Amino acid sequence: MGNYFDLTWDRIDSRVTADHVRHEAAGAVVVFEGVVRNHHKGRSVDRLTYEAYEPMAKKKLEEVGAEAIGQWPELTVAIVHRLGDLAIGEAATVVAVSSPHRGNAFDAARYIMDRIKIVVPIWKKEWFSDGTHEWVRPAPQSSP
Amino acid sequence: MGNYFDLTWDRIDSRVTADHVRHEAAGAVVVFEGVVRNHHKGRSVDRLTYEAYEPMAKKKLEEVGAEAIGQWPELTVAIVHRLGDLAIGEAATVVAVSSPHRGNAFDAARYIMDRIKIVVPIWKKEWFSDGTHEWVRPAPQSSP
Amino acid sequence: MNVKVQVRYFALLRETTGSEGEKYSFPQGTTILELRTQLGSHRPEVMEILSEARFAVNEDFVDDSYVLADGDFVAVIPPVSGG
Amino acid sequence: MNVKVQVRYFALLRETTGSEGEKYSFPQGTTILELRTQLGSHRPEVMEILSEARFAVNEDFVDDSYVLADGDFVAVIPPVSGG
Repeated sequence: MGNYFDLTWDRIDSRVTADHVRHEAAGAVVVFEGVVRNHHKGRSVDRLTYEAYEPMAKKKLEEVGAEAIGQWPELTVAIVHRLGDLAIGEAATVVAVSSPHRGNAFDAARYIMDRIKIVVPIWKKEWFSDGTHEWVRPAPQSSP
Repeated sequence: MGNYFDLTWDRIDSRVTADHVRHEAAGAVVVFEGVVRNHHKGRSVDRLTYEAYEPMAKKKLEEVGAEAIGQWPELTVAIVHRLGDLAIGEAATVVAVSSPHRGNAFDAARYIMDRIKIVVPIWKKEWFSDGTHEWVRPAPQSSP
Repeated sequence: MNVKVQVRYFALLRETTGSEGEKYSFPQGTTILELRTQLGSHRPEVMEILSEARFAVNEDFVDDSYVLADGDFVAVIPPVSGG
Repeated sequence: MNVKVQVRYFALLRETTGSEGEKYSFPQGTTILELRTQLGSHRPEVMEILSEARFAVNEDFVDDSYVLADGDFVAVIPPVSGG
């Protein structure tokens, strides 16, 4: 139990991620799952591949967690990011936070996701149903 | 799969609740768990008892879900509320929402929790470690 | 002619009254505001709870101007604390 | 005396260059800005990607004024899309 940060090539079990942040003083647990969806900007998607600069990505996940705890000291944080090939419906990211109260838990989970998308060196390739593929160029409004 | 609303006297399995909202177009899943914590306003808490006006509580959970879907039409919503005696660490409420994008999923989960605490006829009794007990009189800033 | 209603108590109100609820008979045209006052004069110990409570008829909140109909199921809803 | 650095490519940049990275030797005092320009002139096909990329040295982002040190591990970070 406690803060936890990991990159994994295996399927993420969000229950295991959430269990890291549970403790007796935590009245609120918020779990966010970023899941591979079957469409992006109107195009049909078959699967995704995630690539990371692994040691830096791990370090940045830890830093994002530390930033959140700096803002909300009562927070406990677990972040797991998947790498490799993912099918539709599989989780790419799971963020779990606990806090005595729900407002901070929601704020922190959202903050963490926003920061992950800026500072963690992980890239996503989309494999479209029409046979083409493309590394995603992020636009602020386009992400799950 | 789809929208789901329930009251239960058994332990809530948040994974089962979340599974109701998963589908292939959902890129974001947010799960909120309101968990019995071991303290309230500085007092040590041993356990809680939840009582509901059951038919109305069920109906109001459904209405809160419908309100959220009215605001965010791409949403799928599952809400389960526990009744009876709960130990520390057990979930009293689980709200799971999915959406193509994460912003709406966070907004909706928070909206749903805020509304539940206003319109759903469920009451909570706290059993304190000093042997006393008390029906909770809600204050906006006091809830998990 | 009178209207007969079933009044239901929950939580703190159930414990304070020692009752799950009561059947009442009121003159036609009685409103929730009048019911609120009557219940309070009948049971002074719950006056304060009643003043903070909302009322629901047949599973929907109603305001003080609601006129009771025969057969209504009236739930007294003290401030809720679920979630 | 020159500084030797290891430059590492990822994702789109790795695929476009067909390379995981390269070793370079630069005059002492070379900045990230100069490295960015040199890589672009060496590989015109990635000029646009480089213009949008950030650079990290030894696992931390650095800005264009950073002066390369001997042994630096320089990662070119195109806009990220994790999460």
